[in-house]
This record gives sequence, C-alpha cells and structure tokens, in this order.
Amino acid sequence: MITLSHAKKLFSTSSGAITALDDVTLTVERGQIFGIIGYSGAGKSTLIRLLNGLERPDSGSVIVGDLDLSVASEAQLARARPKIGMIFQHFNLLWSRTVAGNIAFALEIAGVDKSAIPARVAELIRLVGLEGRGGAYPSQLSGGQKQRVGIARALANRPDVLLCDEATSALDPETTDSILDLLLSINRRFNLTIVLITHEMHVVRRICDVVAVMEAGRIVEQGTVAELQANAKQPVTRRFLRQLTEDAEAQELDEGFDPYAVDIGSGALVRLVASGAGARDLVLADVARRFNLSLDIVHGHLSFTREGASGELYVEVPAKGQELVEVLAWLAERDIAAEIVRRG
Amino acid sequence: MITLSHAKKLFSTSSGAITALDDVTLTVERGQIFGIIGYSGAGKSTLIRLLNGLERPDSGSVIVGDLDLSVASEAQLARARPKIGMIFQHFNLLWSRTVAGNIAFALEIAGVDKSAIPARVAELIRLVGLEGRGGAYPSQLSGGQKQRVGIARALANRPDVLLCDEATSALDPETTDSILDLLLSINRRFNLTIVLITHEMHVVRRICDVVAVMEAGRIVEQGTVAELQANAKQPVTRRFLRQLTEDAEAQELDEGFDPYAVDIGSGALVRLVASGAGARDLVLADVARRFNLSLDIVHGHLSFTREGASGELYVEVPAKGQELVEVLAWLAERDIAAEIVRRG
Amino acid sequence: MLEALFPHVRLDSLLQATYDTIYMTALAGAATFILGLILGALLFLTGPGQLLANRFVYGLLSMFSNVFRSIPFIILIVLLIPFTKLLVGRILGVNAALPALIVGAAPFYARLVEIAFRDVDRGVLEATRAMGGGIFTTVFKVLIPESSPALAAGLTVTLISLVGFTAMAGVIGAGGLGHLAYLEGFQRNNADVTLVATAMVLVIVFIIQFVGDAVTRRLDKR
Amino acid sequence: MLEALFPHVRLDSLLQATYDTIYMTALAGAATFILGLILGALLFLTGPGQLLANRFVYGLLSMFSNVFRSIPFIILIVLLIPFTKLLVGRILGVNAALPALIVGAAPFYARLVEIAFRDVDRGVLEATRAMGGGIFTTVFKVLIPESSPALAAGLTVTLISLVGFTAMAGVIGAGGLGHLAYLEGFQRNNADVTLVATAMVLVIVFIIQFVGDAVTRRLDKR
Amino acid sequence: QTKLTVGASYVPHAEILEQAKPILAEQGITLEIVPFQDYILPNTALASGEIDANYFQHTPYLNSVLADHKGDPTYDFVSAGAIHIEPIGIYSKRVKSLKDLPENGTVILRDAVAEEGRILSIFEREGVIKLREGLTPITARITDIVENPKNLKFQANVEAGLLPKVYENDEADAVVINANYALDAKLDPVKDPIAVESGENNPYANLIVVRQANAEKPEIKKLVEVLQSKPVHDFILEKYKGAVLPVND
Ligand SMILES: Nc1ncnc2c1ncn2[C@@H]1O[C@H](COP(=O)(O)OP(=O)(O)OP(=O)(O)O)[C@@H](O)[C@H]1O
Ligand SMILES: Nc1ncnc2c1ncn2[C@@H]1O[C@H](COP(=O)(O)OP(=O)(O)OP(=O)(O)O)[C@@H](O)[C@H]1O
Ligand SMILES: [Mg+2]
Ligand SMILES: [Mg+2]
Repeated sequence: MITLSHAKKLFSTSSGAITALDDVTLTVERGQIFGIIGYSGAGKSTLIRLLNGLERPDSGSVIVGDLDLSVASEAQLARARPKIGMIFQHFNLLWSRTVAGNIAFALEIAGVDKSAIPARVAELIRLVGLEGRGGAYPSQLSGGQKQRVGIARALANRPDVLLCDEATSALDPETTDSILDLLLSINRRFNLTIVLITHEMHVVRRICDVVAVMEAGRIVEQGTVAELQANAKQPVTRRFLRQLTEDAEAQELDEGFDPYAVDIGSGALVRLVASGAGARDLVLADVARRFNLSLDIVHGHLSFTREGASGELYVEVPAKGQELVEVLAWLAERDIAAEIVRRG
Repeated sequence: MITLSHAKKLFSTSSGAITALDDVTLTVERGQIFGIIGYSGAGKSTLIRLLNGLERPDSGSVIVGDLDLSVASEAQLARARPKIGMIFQHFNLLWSRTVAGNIAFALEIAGVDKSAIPARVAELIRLVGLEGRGGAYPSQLSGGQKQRVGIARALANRPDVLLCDEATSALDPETTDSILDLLLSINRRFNLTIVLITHEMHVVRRICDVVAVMEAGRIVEQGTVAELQANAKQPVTRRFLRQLTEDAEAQELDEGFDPYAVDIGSGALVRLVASGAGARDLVLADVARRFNLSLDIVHGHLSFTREGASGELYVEVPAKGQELVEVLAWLAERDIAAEIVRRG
Repeated sequence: MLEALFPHVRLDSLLQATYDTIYMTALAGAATFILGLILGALLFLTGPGQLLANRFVYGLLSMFSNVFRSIPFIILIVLLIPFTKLLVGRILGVNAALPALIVGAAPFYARLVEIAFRDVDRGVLEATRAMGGGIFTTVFKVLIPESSPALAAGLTVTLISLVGFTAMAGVIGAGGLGHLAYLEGFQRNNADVTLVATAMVLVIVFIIQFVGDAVTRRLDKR
Repeated sequence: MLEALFPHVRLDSLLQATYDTIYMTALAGAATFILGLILGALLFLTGPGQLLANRFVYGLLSMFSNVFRSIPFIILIVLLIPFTKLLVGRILGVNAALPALIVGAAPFYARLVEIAFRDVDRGVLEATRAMGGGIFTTVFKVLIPESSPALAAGLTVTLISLVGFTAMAGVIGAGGLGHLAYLEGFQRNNADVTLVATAMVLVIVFIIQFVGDAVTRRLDKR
Repeated sequence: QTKLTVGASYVPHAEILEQAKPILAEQGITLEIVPFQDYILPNTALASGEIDANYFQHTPYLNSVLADHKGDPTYDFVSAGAIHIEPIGIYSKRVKSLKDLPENGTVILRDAVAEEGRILSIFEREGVIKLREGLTPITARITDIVENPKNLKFQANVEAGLLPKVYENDEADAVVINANYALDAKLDPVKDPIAVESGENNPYANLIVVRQANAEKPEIKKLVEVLQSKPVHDFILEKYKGAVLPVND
C-alpha cells in the first residue's frame, strides 16, 4: 500500500540545514497498522507528512496506492487525498465552523451528496463521543474534544489510509481506548491501513502490527512489538519498551483488593516486599519445604530478572506464634521484608 | 499555598450553559506536586486556569499564596503571575520570536536584568535539551520541541507555583522522564509547588504526591497514588489506575533477557504461562515439594489476584528425561502451560 | 428654527445629496466587495509560496491593482470615459461615477483581502490540502470564512473611504454630500452647509462603522 | 529623442514634482505610521473584550478616526488651517500639506492596525497575561511583533494611498506628480505630461510595493 | 415641456442659472444645471451630447480648446451668447500697487489653465513684466515671461476657492482672486484689490457654448435671452456688487 524508498528531507534554517529524514525506506502493507515511535524531533511528523504529499522528499520516492506522491501533480494529489485521512498533531480545525461543520467539511471536499452529510456527521459525532456538542465552536471545546473532532474529520470519508500524528496524545486513557477500539474495528472491517505516530507504547502494543523506531531522521529498527521486545538492539527502542515494564515493576496493588476480605483461617496475612539479589531464589518454595507449610499467595505481583525478584505479595501463612516469627525472620535474611497485615 | 473553595465556572453556549467546574474545593500545600486526572472535557484545564486568574470563578474563591485571585485586580494579578509559571496545552509560543526569544520573553516581563538574560536562557535551553536550536523559530520545530520551549519559558523565572496543562503529552518517554526528573529536582530543591494535569498515570505515579480525579466538573476522588490504588471507589479512578496494571498484565519479556545466555546446568529452561484459576496456588512450591526439586526462576513476571495467577516465567528445572515430562504434565493439570525452551 | 440656524441649507438638496452618497457608496461598495475579493484572492494565491504561486502574474496583478489607486481621481475618470460610456451609457451623474469609484476602491480592498488571507492559520490551509481541497474549496470554504472578521472590518474601512471618494465624484456632477459641502458650503462660503453636510456624512459613516463592528464581532468565533 | 516623444514634459518640473511627492509621502508616511500605531492600539485595547475595554472611549476614538477620513480633502485643509499655521507657519506648500495628509491617513492606518491586532492569536495573548505581561508588554512585545507582517502590508497600502492623496495636496500649491498630471497634463490636454507623471507615480508606487512585500515576507516567520 | 441641461462652473455661473430657472419654467423649459469643478469635463460632456450647453468658458479658452480638438467632429462648438465677465482682482496685504511689489516677491494665482495668460496680461499691462512677443494671452504661461525686473515669482498652483484664505493669511506679496470668491470671503472686489482687470473690451466674457447643430434651437435662444434679460442682470449686479459684470452680445 505504502512504499517509501530512500526518502530524504532537509530543512534549511539560518544555522544550517537540518536533516529531518535521512534515507528512509519502509513498506506498509494494505490493512496493516504501522506504528512509528521515536524521540521528539526524530522526524516522525515529517515522515508522515510525506505520505499525503504535504511535504515532498528532496530525493527518493513515496508511493501510496499506485501513485508516486513525490512526482504527482497537485491535481493528482487532490484526487487521492480524500481517501488518505490525516489526524494532525495540532488538530487544525476551522474556528469558523462548528464541530458538525468541521466534520462536514471533509465530506464536502470529497463531494459527498449534500443530503447525505448530516446523517454521516451525526454518526461520526457519536463515534467520537461528542453527542450534544455538534453546535459548539472549536474555541468552546477542551483539548481532547478538539482532538476528537480531528479524528472524526479524518475518518469521515472512510479513507483507505489513515495517518495519525499523535492522535490520542490529548486524550485520557478511557477515550484513548475507545478511539483505538474504533480504529481497530475499522481496520478489521474495511481493511484500513493505518500509520500512527505515538509516544505511548501501550498504544503501539494495543493496536500496531509493526512498529518502526526512528532516531535522527532514520528508521533504526523495525518489527512486530514482540520481535522488538525479544531482540531490541537500539537503546532508543529499549527505552521505549521500558515504558511498558516500568509500570509493571512499580505496580503495587490491583484495584479492588481488600486485605480485610480475605479468609485466612487461623493463620496470618503477611505482606512481603521483595527487592534485591537475596530474593532471587524461589524463597517461598523454600519456606514451604523448610517449615512444611503450604503458603497461599492471595494477591500481588512479582517481577524476576537476573538481578533478583522485586515486587509485593500478600501471602497467607498458616502459622502463628513462634512459628510465624521464625518464618518472618527466615524471610528477612533473604532480603524479603515481611509485615503482618492481619492475624486470623 | 493554593486553596480553592466552592469554585464554580459556567460557560454559556448557544445550546445552554456548560458547567465546567461545579463546586470544586481543594488545597495544595507548598512544595506539593498535585496531579489532576480525568476524562476529556472534565474541567481540568478550566480548573488550572483559575489558579493564575486567566479565568475567574463565577462563585467561590481561589487563593494562591495570600492573594484571592477571584477578586484581585488585573494589576495585582500581573504582579503575582511571574511567580506562577504555566505550561500550556497548546504551547502558545510567539511565532515572531526564536526559541531563545520566547524564553527570554518571560524574563523580560519579570523585569530581569537585561545582561542576565542570555545566560539564563542558555541554561534553560540546555535544561530542556534544545541545545543548538536556540535560533530556530517555532515554525521550524517539531511538536515536542515546541512543548519543551513552553516548559523552559514557564520555568524561566523560578516560579513558586508551576501549572502544567498536559506538559508532556507531546513528548516521548525519554524526554518525558527527563522533564519529570527536572520538575522533581526543582520541586525538591526550591520547594516548588506543582499542579499538573496529565492523562498518563505513570506521570502521576512518578512524581505526584497527591492526585485529584475530576469528572464532569467535580473532584470525585483525591488522595495519594497508593491510597487511590488501595481504595479507589469511583469507576473513573479505577479506569485510570487500570492503565498501570494493563501494561503489567500484558508484559511479556523484559528487555535484554536472552534465554540462550542462561546457564542451566544439566536441567532444562522451561517457559511457563499461567492463567486462570488453576494457577492460583503456589504451584511452584508444590512442584518443589512434590518432586523435591529446587526450581529457580530466571526471568519473568507474575500477577496474583483472587481469580488466580497470570503471567509468564522462565524457570530452570534441574531435571531431565521422564522426570521433566512428569513435572510438565503435573503443571499442565494446574492450568499452567509449560514449554521447554532449552535443554542443558 | 432649523432655517434660522442653517439659513443656506436646502432640505431637498441635502436629501438628494444624502441619497446620492448612499446610492454610490452602496453600489460601488457591493461591486468593490466582489471584485476586491476576487482580485485579493488572486493576489494571495499567486503570491510567493502559495497554491498558484507565479511571480509574473503576481507582479502584473499587483501592478494593476496599484495603478488605479495612485492616479488622481479626475484623471481616472477621464481615462475611464470610453469604458463608462460603454457600460453606463453616460459620462455624467451618479451612475457614471460608479466605474471610477469601483476601479479606485476595489484594488484597495483587494489588498486588505490579501492581508487578511495571509493571516489565516497555516495549519488549517494544510489540513484543507490534506483533505484534497482544491482552490475553490480553499478560497470559499477556508480563506473567506476563516478571515471573515478581517474581511468585514476591511470592508468597513473601505466603505468609509468610499464615502470620502464620492465627494470627488462631484466633478462629473454626481452630487453627494461631500460635493455639497464643497460646492455649496466651501465655495460659496456657507459654513452652515458645510457643517450640515459633513454632519450627515458622519452619520452615514457612523452607521457603517457601527454595523461593520457588529458584523465583525458576530463573525468572530475564535 | 525624449523631447520629441514628450514635447511638453519639462524635466525640472518633473523632478521637482517627483521630489515633492516623495517628500510628502515619506514624512506623512512616517507620522502616519507612528500615530496610526498609537491610535490603532488604543482602538484595539478599548474595543469590546480587550484589556482596556471601554465602550465610551472606543466610540469616541472610532468617531474621531472616522471624521477625518470622510471629510472632503479640501475642507479638511481649510479646517486645519489654524492648526497648520501654528505648526508649520504657512498654509501653502509641501510642509503645509503634511498635517492634512497625516490627519487623513493616520486614522486609516489605525483601522488597519486594529484589524491586524485582532488577528493575533488569542493563546499568545493569554500566555502573555499568564506571565504577568501588562499593556506595554502586550502592545510592544506581542501585538506589534506578532502582527508585523500585516502591519507592514497595511503600511504599504497606506503609503500607496498617500501617494494618491498627495495629488490632492496640489490645491495648496504643494505640487507633486498627481498635481502635475492634473495641471500640466489634464488641464492643458498634454497627454504626454499626464503619461510621464503617471508613469513616475507608478514607479514610486511600484518601489513602495516591492519594498513593502519584501519586508512583509521577511517579517513573517510563521 | 422641453428640457435643457446646462453644465456650468459653480460660482457664479450656476448661481446665475438658478435665477433663470423659474423664468424659463414659465416658458415651458425645464432647466437642469450640472455643476462642474474643472474646465475639461464640461466640454467633454458637451461633445458627447450629454449636456445641451455649457457655461463656464470665455472666447479665448474656447478657441484654444477648438484648436486642440481640430479634426474631432464632436467638437464643433459655437458660442450662443456672452453672459458675464468676472474681472480678476489682485490683492495684497503688503503693498498698495503692483509697482510696489518687492524684489523677489511672490504672486499666487489659481491653478486654472484658462486664467494663467489672462492674469499675466494684467501684470504686463501694468508694466511689471514682459511676455514673449506674438502670444495670444490665453496661451501665455509663466514660462513665457521674458522680462521680470523685480524677479517676481509666479505660482499658479492653488485652488481658486482657497485664494481668499491665502490672502487672509498673508502668504504672498500678491494674490490673484476671482471676484466672486473675493466676495464670498467678504472682500470688496471693487475697492480692496491693488489692481483690477478692466471690464471694458474684456475678451473674457463667459459664454453659453453649444454644439453647432443646436445653435439655432429655440430653447437655447430662450436661455440666452433670459440670461441677458434685466431681471438676471439686476441679480448679478446686486449679488456680486460689481465683481461680476453682465454683458450683452
Ligand atoms: N470557552 C468555552 N466556551 C464554552 N465551553 C467551554 C469553553 N471552554 C471550555 N468549555 C467546556 O467546558 C468543559 C471543560 O473544559 P476543559 O477545557 O476544562 O476540559 P479538560 O478537562 O481540560 O479536557 P481535555 O482533557 O480534553 O483538555 C468542556 O466540556 C468544554 O467543552
Ligand atoms: N519547517 C521546518 N524548518 C526547519 N526545521 C524543521 C521544520 N520542520 C521540522 N523541522 C525539524 O526537523 C526535525 C524533525 O521534525 P519532526 O516534526 O518530523 O519531528 P517529530 O519526530 O514529529 O517530533 P515530535 O515528536 O516532537 O513531534 C526537527 O528537528 C525539527 O526541528
Ligand atoms: Mg511531530
Ligand atoms: Mg484541557
């Protein structure tokens, strides 16, 4: 669907030229959701702007569908564009039109029958959760609401290709998820090809088939999320992936867990916080063997790496009195802080 | 430092009034980092705009320092504002000034000595990682670069209070982290009070002392991140917290782990994928007891809830042949999929 | 009472002059609006870096739009005589004044249109291109609506200038308040006529400004 | 050769007229720029919803700025005689024309300034307020720089109009190319003089437009 | 009811025509007056047939116009009759006669082609300057002055209506003002000037000018007749107090 080969783009500034894109080659298959990540200023927006001809490469070619955008005439581009939706980083709404008017605008350009517009607009407004605000002007909207108008506008003409430049960066997780679900379902149903710039790895993980990592105008790594997770070679990729793990490592308690609602019989509910090398071995198994107790993990979370385990667990220890004290002491020796939450 | 009581703000639109803030009461202590989360359109930006008098409440009071902004004169506000930095959701840079000029602008307004400006500007440019781009105009910057200029500008006068409206939404995780570190260190060193709107829970978790959750113009829940994690009552809060857990649950492999680099002696490296109720018990301990083997978790991740454990572990099993087969079969009975990755 | 205060003011000629001024301003204003928009859009579009960027055409249009603004009005009228005759059939009177008024004012409004268009947000123009919008869409659905407050304010300025111009149309017997003030007031040294006619001009100008301001404010949804 | 083509053109009077036109345009232009900026800023700031919003003052300024634009030029000159005399000492000649030219052009530029200021991004004005910027900062560091392309383009329009106005200053012996074209060309039916004088006007106008365009483009960093 | 459209300079021509209006109306002729500010367009309008007659020029100017448009069949103008003369007066706040004008003194005249030569002739007649030989007064220009012992500076570049103001403000050593403007400015055009053009044998009588074909039309004849009648003459004499003189020929 999309093929970039050896695309190069320079911007000349007073302090010399800036290489925004440096020999970028990539292919996006029809129906693929293609993610682009990279540091600020890496060239992501420039890259995506090549894909609808807003920017032309200084050299190299950009083929979308069967049109080479790098040499297409402005008229050819205009014909192709209604089928290439774009969500802008800065929304770019017309202040002079209402929410409904902004969405209708895309339909008008595409030459949609006038009588069909209102129904389609209403549908799109519902889709992005702006019911009741159709008559509001952009100046009366919050940041996220503006972004959703931009999304609705980009989807209005049921495009074949959708270009998203940080399309969900101004949205809360709930709205982000509903938009991503929407994109996924359109992708599945209509075989929509999506190219998506984002800074949020969970967006990538959630919907991208392939992700390209950009740095200083180049694509330095590319693959499925799983591939990258297994084999990331570039520090920049690892840095992005860490976004996923960090949250995990620091996670403490799941929502809705109430230590006072646990039935612990005559034993105790113990909170263990593990960190560091001592916790590396499977200490709980050792406790079980050594004290001949059947420990039961009620709730919690652990991560294991070669450096050791870290995390927090609520464990039901079927012991009391002196025995319980001994278990805790034994754990403490192994870098595990134990605290009795409740006794049975 | 900041006290809002019963603040209310309406916007009148053609289709009736919109209650952007509905009886909001909150207190931010000096030196606190106060997070605000909530769905798009919840009233977060409106709230933060009360805190420097860009918007006045229709009723209620807004006290920052010892000034009641709801009744202060424009001149009083102007005197107070250089010490209340603000990072805007839409950057709001002067296109007519370069990066350096935009940062200098804040200093000029605050009446900083002309000769001291260039050095301070250079320092701020370095702080936000825009070295070498000081002479660029906003139109020559990427989205994230613009946001960083906005951040530098807000910090220029070493404010007492910093208001951040999605200050990192256009930034990649690396830049976000460095900005957050910067904010944290200023907060610690100068006792800067920060009020921060964000959609990213890991931003909240990373730096916020207290977080308030907004919904439909009200603060529906408030507390430390840990408190909220333990006791979130509102669905909206849970939804935001889920952002943290989701990533964890789905996490597969840490970066840099190479199963082929593990020394497993004569045993086998087994990948266990646990899910569902059967995995609830501490099965590894049982394996250890039953087969009298000392299992060693090499790498992986587990979450425990009352419904069972889920996650993925690489475990070194010091067994081979028939014994290994039996262990795997025993695990399978307990809803744990086991797969031999390597044999010793 | 009025006669005592303004002994030389004749009500019928005052009313006629007021009517003539309004007539010329309204008609020339309408034509100026349309022609100015067209010429302004062409100036903008052929300007450097724009959709139809063309140095030569831009230079030509720019030259053309400046010629008429800088020629003395009476020479303009004489130059336009053949054209006026063709169009209006006469070379005297209010209708005959229209071509010269329009040709004087339209290029001027065109420049204001060009300036207003240049202030339209680049991002929005880019979004329009990205949606496949052509020149027609860009002009009629983006440039004009998005610059509408500036267009309305510019038209207000132009109309008020036109009211001033109509005084000059007096040279071909087009009457109007300015001419009345000049001929009956100034030339005959009747201060009262000058005063009343000028006051009348101000009333018209005030109304134009008031309506213009109101429209400008209504159009502005930013 | 030239004499054969343009038998009635006298070089010395042409040069003098050119000089006069440039002199009047330059001086009146400079004053118009400054006074127009001030008046325009006041109009903007006292307008509805702005920093110094004040219906009454705005109405007064608006009225004031319209009065002079809509009075016939010759009446304006007569009205200004006492003032001109006080300021310049004479009521004839290029210097005596300056007050009338300025009073005619400055309010006009003021309107263009007001329009340009209204197009400045609301967010930037808000950010300025949020940083504690007062009126001085807002006007000199934000409104003027952020609207500078429109201000430059507006000044270009105004200067070119001024070149046209100078023709009218001929009535008080201020000379200038427009008056030369009228007196020596038009009145005496010497088409060659009209042509040459008009061509000269166009050269001046062309230079103003060229420089104005270049400055406008340089200022625009969007 | 026949309609007659006459283009005229505003003062005093249009004012005089106003007087004829009711009289002509009684005779079944509706007179429409089209005021003009310049001296070109009234002839252009007459040539194009848009007005039936004009009333602003004197014979020398008419002749020069006809010469300029030789070969243009629409410029077949003839005079239907002379109506009045506006003797020009020279005013000064500084001197009492032309002879007293100082060395390098300035003289300001109106910016009208038709008057330049005529005014210079007054100065020549008074012996202040000498014009080049062989010129008709109408074509004489400032540049045609060959002898100017006082080195007077003539400036023909001020709007006629402003000249009284120029005089009042004492801007020049001498100001040449048409009588009617002097009158409006409360000057006495008979007593105040330091020199006056003589009314006798004055070729500068203002004419009713028409196209050849219309010269014999009864309504034109009637117009001239009325303008030359006693009531109108009385009006002129009374209104302009000698600053405008009625003529009959
Ligand atoms: N000027 C205005 N006129 C009318 N309604 C407004 C205006 N400004 C904001 N609103 C409305 O007030 C509500 C709160 O807006 P606000 O900008 O505070 O939301 P937010 O929480 O910042 O949302 P986001 O996360 O999308 O930026 C929204 O419904 C918005 O549409
Ligand atoms: N018009 C321009 N003139 C000069 N330099 C430019 C221009 N547009 C972009 N750049 C530069 O090109 C580089 C790439 O910009 P681009 O907008 O593609 O970055 P990005 O990856 O989208 O960053 P972000 O995540 O911050 O939006 C940046 O260094 C930017 O400053
Ligand atoms: Mg970008
Ligand atoms: Mg917001």
